[in-house]
Amino acid sequence: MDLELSDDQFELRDNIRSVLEGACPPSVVRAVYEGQGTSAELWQQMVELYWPALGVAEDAGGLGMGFVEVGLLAEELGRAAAPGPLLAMVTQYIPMVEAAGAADPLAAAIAGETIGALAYAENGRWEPAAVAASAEGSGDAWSVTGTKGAVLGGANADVFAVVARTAEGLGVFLVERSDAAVDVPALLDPGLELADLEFAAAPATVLLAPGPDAEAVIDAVASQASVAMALHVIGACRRIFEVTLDYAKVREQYDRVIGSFQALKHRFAEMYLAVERANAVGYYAALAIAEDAPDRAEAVHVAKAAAGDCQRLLAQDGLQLHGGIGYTWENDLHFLLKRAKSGDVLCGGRGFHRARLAALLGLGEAA
Amino acid sequence: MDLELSDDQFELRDNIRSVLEGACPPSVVRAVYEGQGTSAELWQQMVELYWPALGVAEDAGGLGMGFVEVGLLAEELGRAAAPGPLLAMVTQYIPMVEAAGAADPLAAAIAGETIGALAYAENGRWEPAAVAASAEGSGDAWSVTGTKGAVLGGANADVFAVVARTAEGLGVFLVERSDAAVDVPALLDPGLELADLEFAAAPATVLLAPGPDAEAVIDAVASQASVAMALHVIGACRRIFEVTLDYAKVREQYDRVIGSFQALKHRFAEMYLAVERANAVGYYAALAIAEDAPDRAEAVHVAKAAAGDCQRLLAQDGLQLHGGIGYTWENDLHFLLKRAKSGDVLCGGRGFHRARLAALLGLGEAA
Amino acid sequence: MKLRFDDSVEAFRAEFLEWLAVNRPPAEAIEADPPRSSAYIPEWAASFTRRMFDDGWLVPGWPPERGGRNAGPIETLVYLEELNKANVPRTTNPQGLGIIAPSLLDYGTEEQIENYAMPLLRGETSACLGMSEPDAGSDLANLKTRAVRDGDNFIINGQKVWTSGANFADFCFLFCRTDPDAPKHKGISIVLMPMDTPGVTVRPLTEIISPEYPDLNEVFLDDVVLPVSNLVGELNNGWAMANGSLAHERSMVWLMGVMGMESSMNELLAEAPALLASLSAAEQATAADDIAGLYIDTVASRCLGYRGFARYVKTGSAPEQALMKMYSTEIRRDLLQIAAELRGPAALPTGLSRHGAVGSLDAYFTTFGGTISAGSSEIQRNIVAERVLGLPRG
Amino acid sequence: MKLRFDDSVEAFRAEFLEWLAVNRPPAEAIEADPPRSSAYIPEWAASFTRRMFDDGWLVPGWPPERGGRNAGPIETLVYLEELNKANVPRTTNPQGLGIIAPSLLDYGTEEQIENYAMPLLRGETSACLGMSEPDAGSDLANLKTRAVRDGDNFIINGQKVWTSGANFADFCFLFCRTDPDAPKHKGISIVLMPMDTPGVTVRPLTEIISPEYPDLNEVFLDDVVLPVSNLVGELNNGWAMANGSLAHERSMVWLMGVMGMESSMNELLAEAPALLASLSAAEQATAADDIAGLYIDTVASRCLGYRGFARYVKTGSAPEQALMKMYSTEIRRDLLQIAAELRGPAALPTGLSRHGAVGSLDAYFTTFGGTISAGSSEIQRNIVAERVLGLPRG
Repeated sequence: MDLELSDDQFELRDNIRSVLEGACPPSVVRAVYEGQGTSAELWQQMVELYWPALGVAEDAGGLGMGFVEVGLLAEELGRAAAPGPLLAMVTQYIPMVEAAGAADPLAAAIAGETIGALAYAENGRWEPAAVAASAEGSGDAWSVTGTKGAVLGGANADVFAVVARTAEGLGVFLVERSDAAVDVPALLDPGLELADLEFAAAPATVLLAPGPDAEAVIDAVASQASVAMALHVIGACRRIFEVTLDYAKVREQYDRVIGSFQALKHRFAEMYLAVERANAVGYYAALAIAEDAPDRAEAVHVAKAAAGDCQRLLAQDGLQLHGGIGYTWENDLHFLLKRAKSGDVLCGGRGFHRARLAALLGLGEAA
Repeated sequence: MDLELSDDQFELRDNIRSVLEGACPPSVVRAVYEGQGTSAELWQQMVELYWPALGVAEDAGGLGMGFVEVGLLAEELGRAAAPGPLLAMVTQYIPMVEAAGAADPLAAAIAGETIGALAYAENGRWEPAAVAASAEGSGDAWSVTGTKGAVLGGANADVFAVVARTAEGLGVFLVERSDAAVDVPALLDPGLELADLEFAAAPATVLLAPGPDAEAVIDAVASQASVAMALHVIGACRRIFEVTLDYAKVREQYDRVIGSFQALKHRFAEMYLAVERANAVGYYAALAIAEDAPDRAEAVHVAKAAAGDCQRLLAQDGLQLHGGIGYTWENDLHFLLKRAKSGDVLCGGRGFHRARLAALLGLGEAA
Repeated sequence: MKLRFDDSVEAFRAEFLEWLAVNRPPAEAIEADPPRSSAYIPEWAASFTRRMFDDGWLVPGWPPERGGRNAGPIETLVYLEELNKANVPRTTNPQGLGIIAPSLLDYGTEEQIENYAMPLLRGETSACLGMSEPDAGSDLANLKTRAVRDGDNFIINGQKVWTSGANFADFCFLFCRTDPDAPKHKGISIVLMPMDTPGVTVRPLTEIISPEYPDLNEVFLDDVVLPVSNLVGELNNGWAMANGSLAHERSMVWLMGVMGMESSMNELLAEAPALLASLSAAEQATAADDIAGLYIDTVASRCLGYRGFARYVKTGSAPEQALMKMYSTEIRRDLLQIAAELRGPAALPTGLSRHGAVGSLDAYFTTFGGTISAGSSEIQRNIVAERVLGLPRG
Repeated sequence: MKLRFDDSVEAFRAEFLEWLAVNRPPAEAIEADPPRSSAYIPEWAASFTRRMFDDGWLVPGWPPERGGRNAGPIETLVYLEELNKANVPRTTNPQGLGIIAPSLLDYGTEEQIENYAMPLLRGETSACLGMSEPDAGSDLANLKTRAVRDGDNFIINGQKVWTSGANFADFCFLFCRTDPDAPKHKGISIVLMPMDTPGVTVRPLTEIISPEYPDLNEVFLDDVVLPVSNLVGELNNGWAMANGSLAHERSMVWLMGVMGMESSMNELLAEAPALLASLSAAEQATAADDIAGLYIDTVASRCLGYRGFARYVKTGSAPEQALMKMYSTEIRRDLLQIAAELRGPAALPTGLSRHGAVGSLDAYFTTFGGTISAGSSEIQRNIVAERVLGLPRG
């Protein structure tokens, strides 16, 4: 068992990081926050780098990397607090389309011709039981009715992969944006491009035919998305940690750098632990998915719950130890704070995943 | 609203403390721990001071003090980690006997002629629903069957006031020690004198006739006992705080007193807060009982739960900051640590009272 | 210990409630133009302040000749409680009413009182407090803004930061160094500075939430000329006055923290059933447990505050301000963290209001104003450890 | 990253398991005379140590001429894992096997190896480590025990404390000051001291739990005479050797913490259904949530450990020992706190066994041996902050 990244994986990570440092510095994030720019150019650059296809099988036109590598991309996007659809595409929509074996939508997504979003959660719940949206029809003629909330990347999506209930069980249906009512609220972190959707007998095509097989795929994709979101949150948290540590090494109070105060040192040790802890279980979950380990289900919940612990501490102490300067709009810290806290409530929050974990451990209600 | 002790109350507290410093120094506690002595002499001294009668109405032969004053006694007994039956008598058995209006048992208890203990909890649960022990009979001829666990003061009790179930509801019955099977396990804190009891159709007399009125009395006495136990725990915790603070002011490491290290200073601030927090809500609950405030039920659970938080932190950091010396048998610290942690699991633990509080706040299952 | 107040206190409460019922600003007026900056005076606030002052209710603890009614501390507590319960802000310029006006009455000249303090008390003007500086942070002794005597004037140069309300205030209660050679604590003076004085530049620092409503500011002072008659109290006595100024109403500061927590808790309890409804049974139970924990903190902060207040009434000293500051701001932060997690993705929209509903992440972030400003939690812990517990410095 | 070990590692595992199945001490023998002091050697342990050594399984990572089989770090990891899974203690004298014997092989004379190290490796003797002193605590530089040269002897005076196993050990690996004038870190030497040397007095320090099984001791040294030939390595080179000694097997220390936590977690999970059964539904859910949190920590400590170990294998340095020490000991303490609360009054009886069942308060208290000794959690946090994160001292 080797839980350290391989040399290739380190190289990939460094490569992604260096691209994002160039293409997505805080000024790009700020432009999106202040309505002075969009994520479109960044998205175009990523498409050119084939990042949407990172985890797609080679014979389907992708780069054929494993889920650990997808996790690295998700983490680095969090580190940059990157705006735009890539996170949603690479960790939610594309895996669903690929799992469905839908060659044309997959090719269009990889090529950046179509931006898609996975519409799963309702009422804030990232679970099959919460799906009340329904689909009716047969063959190529379906219609979807219902609502979906906080759809990642939904604001700029052209098409939605909608998880909906039928008499045969859950299935996934493609609905064009023009057939949905799309509400884009003003967001704490506009870069996430969340949307609330309403479908009133919206025309739809089948992506994943309803039934037990579809439910297994939905579960697998949702699990991957949860782990990717965990790593995304952790990426933001690690960057919070780094900038706060750097700040503590130069900011003086009472004629000393504040990082020399022992009480703060011990808090940095705690923050470091929280980041390393979440990181270690986050990549363990990614590996467990990649290698289909027997404790894969537990590992998914452990990862997202630990990311929740991590963002609690890092958002809190990162902001607190910056003092007033971290509280200002003009400092870049808040992009990371908001990304970390927003990511926690997406794909099921800390409490949701802990409860699921407890159930898997035989300690309570069935999942 | 005045949440500070009155001058009379401060005087009473100082008086109790000074008596206990003389009559119950750590050497007396140690003798009980090491089997070199008993609590009998201390108990006798307390009887002579009329402490068992502190909270009993004057016309029933008591000192007629209020429940806040009973709380002060409970706290000081915790501070001294005092061994013996007084805590059980003054906060459990005597209030039950007095509430029942049983003049003779009350007089015998006050006079120290009879040591009694309240046998309520079963299976670790301090609640009516857990009472499976049953009573059968009528008039003066009853018999009790069942088991009671961790009965405070039960080890040296002459008589047990047993809460038992009848067809009419719960009632309280007196059973002589000789009619019960009394098991006294080796205890972490032998001074608590806990016993496990078994009754096999044990002859009994009625103390509180079964029915709704009895259940209200049982609830009221159990609430008082919980608050008294909270204050008892807090007393032990405050003493842990004081001796740890004193130690930090003299113990040197790396050529500095350890109390000058900022990380420890901040932890002392946390410990201080935990003690003051628990103390403030503990006495608020005592006052709410004494004056029958509308939020009395919530206040009881708040108090015991906050005492639980307090002992968690104080036992942990009190021991940790003492380092190795606190880990030795010959240091007196462990009497306090063990009293604080033992008291938490008696009269309902931290989790029990938080769940009850949540229910009272309308957040879950009915209590 | 007792739960109830004396009859005389209850009579005072009744009198105030009667007055308040007649004179309170309409809730719709408050909602239409809510308090935002620390020195912005909406119309309803100006007229309410004036009515309060005229009827002796703005500063009830002061003597009648200063506009009060000699209310004791317990009466003042009851007065503040009732304003909070009624959801009526006592002032929209807390520094002006709470610190600057009383300091001027204590240390100012008759003319300063007439021209600066009285307009504040009549709701006609607002003021800001010029203390923090970029390199001094929480450390007033490191103050660098210089005031140099030049004939009958001071020439002032320097920079202030985190100045609440400077973007709306009419004048600033400005701390500056008047003797650079004196030891750090000495040589600081206070000068009254109209904000429209040439050389004063205010740059709002937008906050991480609601950038459209800035309250904190940088204030740049570039050869600002002020007459020596604007000096408050004695030259080089600013440190002592600062402690005096900050001590004004210090015995009641805890109440703001306690009331803020209680409001948030009540809001959370009111919303909890709806929020819990979408959760699984197990999640409901753990959320209920979290809320119960916060309820304990709410009760505890209230009890600690009232107990400390009783000590203050009895002995004149309330040593627990540092503990209360740190505790009440941190539990409010914790409450809003848990509430936001409970709300899930619905916590993510922004801009609903300046502080957001309980459970929005907006509201969570604004709580750091409490834990960072006015002496961060870290500084409060130092104070508790050193001044209350007697642990050695260093 | 990969989940599975190479085939060669699995072959090594299989070979060891086969050997272990034949040679393991009977569980009944262990139960009848369990490991208690750090230097008490029950009969089953002596013979098992001897069999392990003779067959090359006691120190598999050492070269064959020293009794090993040149196992690599990954193989050694697997070996330790399997011993733990089989519930077989590798040694009942961990300081002797883990620190003292390898130090002697590194620094000792042939005679010292023959007379001191080899008997340890054959399970014939046990040894203790004489480092801590009353005023030095965790601070070896403050060591005060003096060894004065007198002809061919050292005359030693001083006091040691927290000496694990001194009450059963045959000899002590004694740190003493041989040059009082040198800077604090210099002038320290190591001497081999048979515990029956005249002038050595051992006073067991009973612990707060199970006073009948003391492990920690005070060791008083009163004009103890030892031949100069008992000096280990060079004179005044003790500090460097200490770092060498303590570094032995440092790359595997984390595994003990992780395995301890996993054992406790498994025990708790096995008992949880019964413990939860008596609780209300809401209490069950919050207890389950607590346990889930501890499970996360269990997994995390394992992942962190294995990740750090992979780094060590790759780069030879494992910087996260301080983090792992602090983390694994504290989560184990937290687990036993929560387990005890879950058990309720049933946590109160004492003396069931040396460490008690998971959920006894006995077991909770013994966890502080982990958070206090071998560098307290506070010291580990300093190390993480300064050495790993590069924050300045002071």
